[in-house]
Amino acid sequence: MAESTYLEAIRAGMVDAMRDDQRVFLIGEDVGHFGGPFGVSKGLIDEFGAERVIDTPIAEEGFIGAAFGAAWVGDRPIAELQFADFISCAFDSIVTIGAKTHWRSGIALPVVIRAPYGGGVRGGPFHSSCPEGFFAGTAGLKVVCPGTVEDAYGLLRSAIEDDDPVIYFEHKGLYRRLRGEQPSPETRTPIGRAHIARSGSDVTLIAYGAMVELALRVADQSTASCEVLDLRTVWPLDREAILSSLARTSRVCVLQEASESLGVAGHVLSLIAREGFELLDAAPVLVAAPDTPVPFAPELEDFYIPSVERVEAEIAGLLGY
Amino acid sequence: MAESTYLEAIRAGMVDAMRDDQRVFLIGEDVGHFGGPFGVSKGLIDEFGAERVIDTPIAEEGFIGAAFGAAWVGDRPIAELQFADFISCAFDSIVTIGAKTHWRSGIALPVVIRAPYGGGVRGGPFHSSCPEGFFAGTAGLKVVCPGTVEDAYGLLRSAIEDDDPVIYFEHKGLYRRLRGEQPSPETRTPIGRAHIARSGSDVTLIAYGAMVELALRVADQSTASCEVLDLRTVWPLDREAILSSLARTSRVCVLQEASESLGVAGHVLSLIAREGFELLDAAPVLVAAPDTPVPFAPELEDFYIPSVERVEAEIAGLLGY
Amino acid sequence: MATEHEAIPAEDSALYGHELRLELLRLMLLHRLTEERVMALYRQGRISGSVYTGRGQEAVGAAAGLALGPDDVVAPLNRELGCHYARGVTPAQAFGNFLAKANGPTRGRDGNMHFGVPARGVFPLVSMLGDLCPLVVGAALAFKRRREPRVSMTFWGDGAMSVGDVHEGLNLAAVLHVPVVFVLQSNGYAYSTPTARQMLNPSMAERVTGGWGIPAETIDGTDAISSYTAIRAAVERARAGEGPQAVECISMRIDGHAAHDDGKYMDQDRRREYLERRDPIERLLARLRLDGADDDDLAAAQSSALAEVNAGLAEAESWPAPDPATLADGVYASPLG
Amino acid sequence: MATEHEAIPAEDSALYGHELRLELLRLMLLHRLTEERVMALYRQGRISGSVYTGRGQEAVGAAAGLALGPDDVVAPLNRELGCHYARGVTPAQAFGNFLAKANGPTRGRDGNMHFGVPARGVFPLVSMLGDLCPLVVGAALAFKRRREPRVSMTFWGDGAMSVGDVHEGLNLAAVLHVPVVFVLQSNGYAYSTPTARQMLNPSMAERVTGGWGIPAETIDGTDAISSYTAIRAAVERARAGEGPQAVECISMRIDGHAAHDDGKYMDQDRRREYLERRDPIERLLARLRLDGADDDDLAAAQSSALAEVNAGLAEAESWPAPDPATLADGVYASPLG
Ligand SMILES: Cc1ncc(C[n+]2csc(CCOP(=O)(O)OP(=O)(O)O)c2C)c(N)n1
Ligand SMILES: Cc1ncc(C[n+]2csc(CCOP(=O)(O)OP(=O)(O)O)c2C)c(N)n1
Ligand SMILES: [Mg+2]
Ligand SMILES: [Mg+2]
Repeated sequence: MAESTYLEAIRAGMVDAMRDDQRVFLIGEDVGHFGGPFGVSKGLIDEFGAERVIDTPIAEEGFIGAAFGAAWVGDRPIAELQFADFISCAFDSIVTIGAKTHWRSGIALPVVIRAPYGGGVRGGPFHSSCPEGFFAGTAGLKVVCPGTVEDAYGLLRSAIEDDDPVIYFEHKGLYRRLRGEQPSPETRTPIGRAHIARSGSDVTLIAYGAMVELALRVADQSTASCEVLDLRTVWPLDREAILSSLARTSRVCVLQEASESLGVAGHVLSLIAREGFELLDAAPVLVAAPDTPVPFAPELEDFYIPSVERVEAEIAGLLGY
Repeated sequence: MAESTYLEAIRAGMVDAMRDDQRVFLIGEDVGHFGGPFGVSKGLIDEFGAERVIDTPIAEEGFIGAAFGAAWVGDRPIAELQFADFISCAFDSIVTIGAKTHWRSGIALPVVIRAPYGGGVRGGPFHSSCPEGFFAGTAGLKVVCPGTVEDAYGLLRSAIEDDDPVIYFEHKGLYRRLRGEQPSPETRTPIGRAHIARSGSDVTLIAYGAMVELALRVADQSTASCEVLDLRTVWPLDREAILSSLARTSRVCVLQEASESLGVAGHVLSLIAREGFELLDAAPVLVAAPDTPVPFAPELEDFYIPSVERVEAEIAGLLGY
Repeated sequence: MATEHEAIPAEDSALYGHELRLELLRLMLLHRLTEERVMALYRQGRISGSVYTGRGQEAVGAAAGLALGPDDVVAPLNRELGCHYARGVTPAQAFGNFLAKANGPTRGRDGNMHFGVPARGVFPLVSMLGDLCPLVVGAALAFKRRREPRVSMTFWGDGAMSVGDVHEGLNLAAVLHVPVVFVLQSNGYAYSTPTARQMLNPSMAERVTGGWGIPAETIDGTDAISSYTAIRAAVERARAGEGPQAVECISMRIDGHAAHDDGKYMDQDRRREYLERRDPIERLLARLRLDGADDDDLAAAQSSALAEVNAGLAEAESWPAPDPATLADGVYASPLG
Repeated sequence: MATEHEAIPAEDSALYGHELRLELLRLMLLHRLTEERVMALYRQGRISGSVYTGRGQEAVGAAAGLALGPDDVVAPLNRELGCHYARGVTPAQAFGNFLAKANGPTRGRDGNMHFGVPARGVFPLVSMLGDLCPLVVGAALAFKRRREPRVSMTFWGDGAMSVGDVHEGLNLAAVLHVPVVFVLQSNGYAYSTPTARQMLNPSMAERVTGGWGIPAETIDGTDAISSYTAIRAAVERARAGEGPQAVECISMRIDGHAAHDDGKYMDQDRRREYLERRDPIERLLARLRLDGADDDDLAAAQSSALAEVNAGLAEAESWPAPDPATLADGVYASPLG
């Protein structure tokens, strides 16, 4: 069976969706012949032409607003940001029009916003951040963070078929590092459902995005039996999956690449505090980046991003309980 | 001793700061002769002139970016939004320039962003929201939500004297409803410090903004001994104050006007889960608005905003534990 | 008093048959009479929040709405109730929104002019000024790439012109060459700020052409017929593939910014001039009279508009208030399992 | 080869003494030589992230930096290293940022051209294009209201011109009439997007004047001397109270967008023309030679620039890497409790 990188799975997801549905098109900066800063859309313009692979001027609020407008009249656009960091420039359109329109008036706005995010690429404060936390918590939006090749494809296909605005955070560090079996065109990852990537009985590691890889590495090495819960959709959260894993393990460590007070760990821990309290034998712990912007220097960034060692130390603490 | 409304205290805070410090000026839309949509800056232009009470075109990202620029060269601007809801339009400048500049380069940006927020005024989805949660969690920013007349003055003076960007959320519903002793010009409310508005031993009610009033009303009526902790600064959180109150009561109810998954309750509950777990005899509870935009219809909004009854029911649950 | 109003120029009027002129009159009357009712209800405390009127600007919304074809789409702002009516939105729907009724277009979730009627191709206003500009550009982009002969339209004022989204939308429209029409409402004020304090060159038409390369015409926004002529022509140029078009309509906001604002900061001479000599409804009536329209017909037009408004209000008042139990319905179009 | 380059016109050059011309040369050489070093280090894997060069545009940053007075402030972008140098930023500081050293201007927290030196009135670039426009307008507003004879400046390209913040900043500057100078770098491309796909009318000067009413001149951005003349005049007009000014500098981005981009999508004929006949350094050298400059002097200028760059690199290399223990220092200027 053929192999695929995470990046190739995203491209295949776009290509297959565009073949299956004329309403799907890609819009963004340099997405055409250049194929985007990471080459994710390379070749699409040759197959689909400039009317379905649309280069725009530099205007994130503008082209994302335009994507909502196209969705209003029946299209299903994919809007690509060059870096997720620039989603701050389109924040208003996303939370104002994207999040509230269906609730106010019943107009569905099926737009997928693809946002290349995450650190470890020496991008510094403006090309490495994890902005998912700015949107997790906003009613009307859906936020997904694939952590596997299969979900890179499956969540993208599901997001494109979903009738709500979905922010799809694709991790730059996984683009070429992550390889797996090439997903079949039928592959869909249900939105709103977490996945047990590894089952275990001693402790639950809750992770998403690039932290899934880290959690699995920890699980492999650990003497403890670690259950790895891959959130996949970080907003809205899969309440049942989180609580039932806690019921099994009664110990939990939440992993997050984003800095401690951003990301979605706060939502997960808030849920656990309110609804998982009696399930726990120990206080839940969090492994996340510190509350600073993402630093550029390798010495700083390597310290900044959660490591296997830090997770192992927290697990030891949890079990020594 | 003279009386003052919450609104008058905010105006007095601006006037006194502008008298004390030539570097302080006000910038925003219709803040001059019109005095802003709520009349908060009424009369300021007569005393300070058009060079210190500056009307701008409609450009939130623009005039807040300009406020950062003036701060860069030594001024201490106050930027007024007409409604906090429109802070979404200035999101990029706040999180990109406001939050990261001092950490990156040592340039301090002492800007106060005044944001009239909150519901109960029949403003509907775009004139009632509580956007503090979009900024709570972002390193480099400070977020305050005065819930009393004294803090309306004291937090504003402290925010203006602070060297960091401070987002000052003033509650529209409290403007004229809340009355108290006129704060003296020396009044300062320390940023980053919560305040025990009422001490008690059975349960801690953690609140901020308009929910402080609600919490105190509940405390008055309740048969239980309620401690009311007014966060005042919602980011960064006053960890010690929260945990030491929990140590006293071992039961906690977090109140928030914002919808359940926005606001700062997630941060508070995440902290409690990780560091207050052993202090608690019962799972912490949350009283907040549901996860929808703020509805316009009185029948819907009255249901939407947390009520005394809902808090009392949660307290009963906590104590029946 | 009515006679003092400057009649619309004869030659413009002569371009059209009686029906069109009566339809413009009907839409303007519906707009004016609805808002008069709404203001009365507001003063009685029966409408919450705030109320924004289009008094003095009724010609623009009516003309723009009529200039659109049945399959076109539009995102009106809050001075353009006549545009909603031209699209087939009913007075009951408008009152239903102001009164926050369960059967209203937003089911009581939003208020005043913040509503749209999807079936009529009308997008609901969002308060954040500027947001609707890129939105309609995107709708036009969809029409163009699907080769559908459809046009999208939105409006903004001299104040919203300053918002960054307007720049991004205008530039996208120009570069992507899409069939969109921008109707610019130059009504003298943005809240309390006069146009001259909002922009250096108060001609939005010159700015749109000079800054973004989009053809723009300036017309008298109190003249329903020349407004219709210009906007209709812009719509057809856009439909014919000539790219984005703009029409700047000069008028004056007669009322304050909203019900709470007496507008005492306004230029009262100019305000009186528009109130007493340039009322768009009176100007059209004056023209119709000069063209020999029968006074009874005109009276009939007014009384039937009034009857339609009253019937709409009565219907909306009969609707129930929204049920809090339904508050969370529709947060998502595809609910999660 | 050098001789093929079109010399800068004699009359422009004649306006200034030898010192100014040599200073422009020195700044451009420092810019060029620093970036050549940086590219080499990047290829050796000793610089992380990415590298953006100003090759072919060195004249603009140097001229703009020299046109400012000692108390003026500036927010350069990433094609204007010469502007930093004109302000007194040192090669060691530049290398210190590229190499992410603890003693560098951002202490290793940010990289490449993302740095500023507060003591030199230089604000650190933020990536979000457009953000710096309102920022410098605010600095100019402060200068105006404090009646200080100071000017602020920033730069942006043909791509950033499309960002909403630029519109808001330009309009604020025009309406508030503040002493700010906008230097517009029209270098043919925004990443892979040619200027013609970024805006309908590729003349940013015409757009800025027509859209916002701000006076704007277009000049040859490969001519250091006419760039200096125009930008200096704009700075002095702004300082004299004539309000915001813009200067559009036409040049070409010779390299790809960044180190990873070979720019094969570019117009190679035009690229060759600029590379072989319009190199700003060669054009100034050609003029100096025609004006009778001594070859030894020119050679000396080049070797001393090279020596300065090498010394800066050596110093920066001697600096330590940042200590992770200090990562959270300075998140707040007023730390809590
Ligand atoms: C982004 C944003 N900022 C501020 C406001 C508050 N506001 C509502 S209407 C208005 C004035 C608009 O003026 P203009 O565009 O001329 O429209 P007009 O009211 O004259 O019809 C303002 C400032 C808003 N709705 N959105
Ligand atoms: C808001 C925003 N969107 C996208 C980018 C990614 N980006 C960085 S530079 C660039 C091209 C800029 O072109 P131009 O303004 O002409 O400057 P030049 O690179 O030609 O100097 C883009 C798209 C960004 N930095 N900021
Ligand atoms: Mg107006
Ligand atoms: Mg360029």
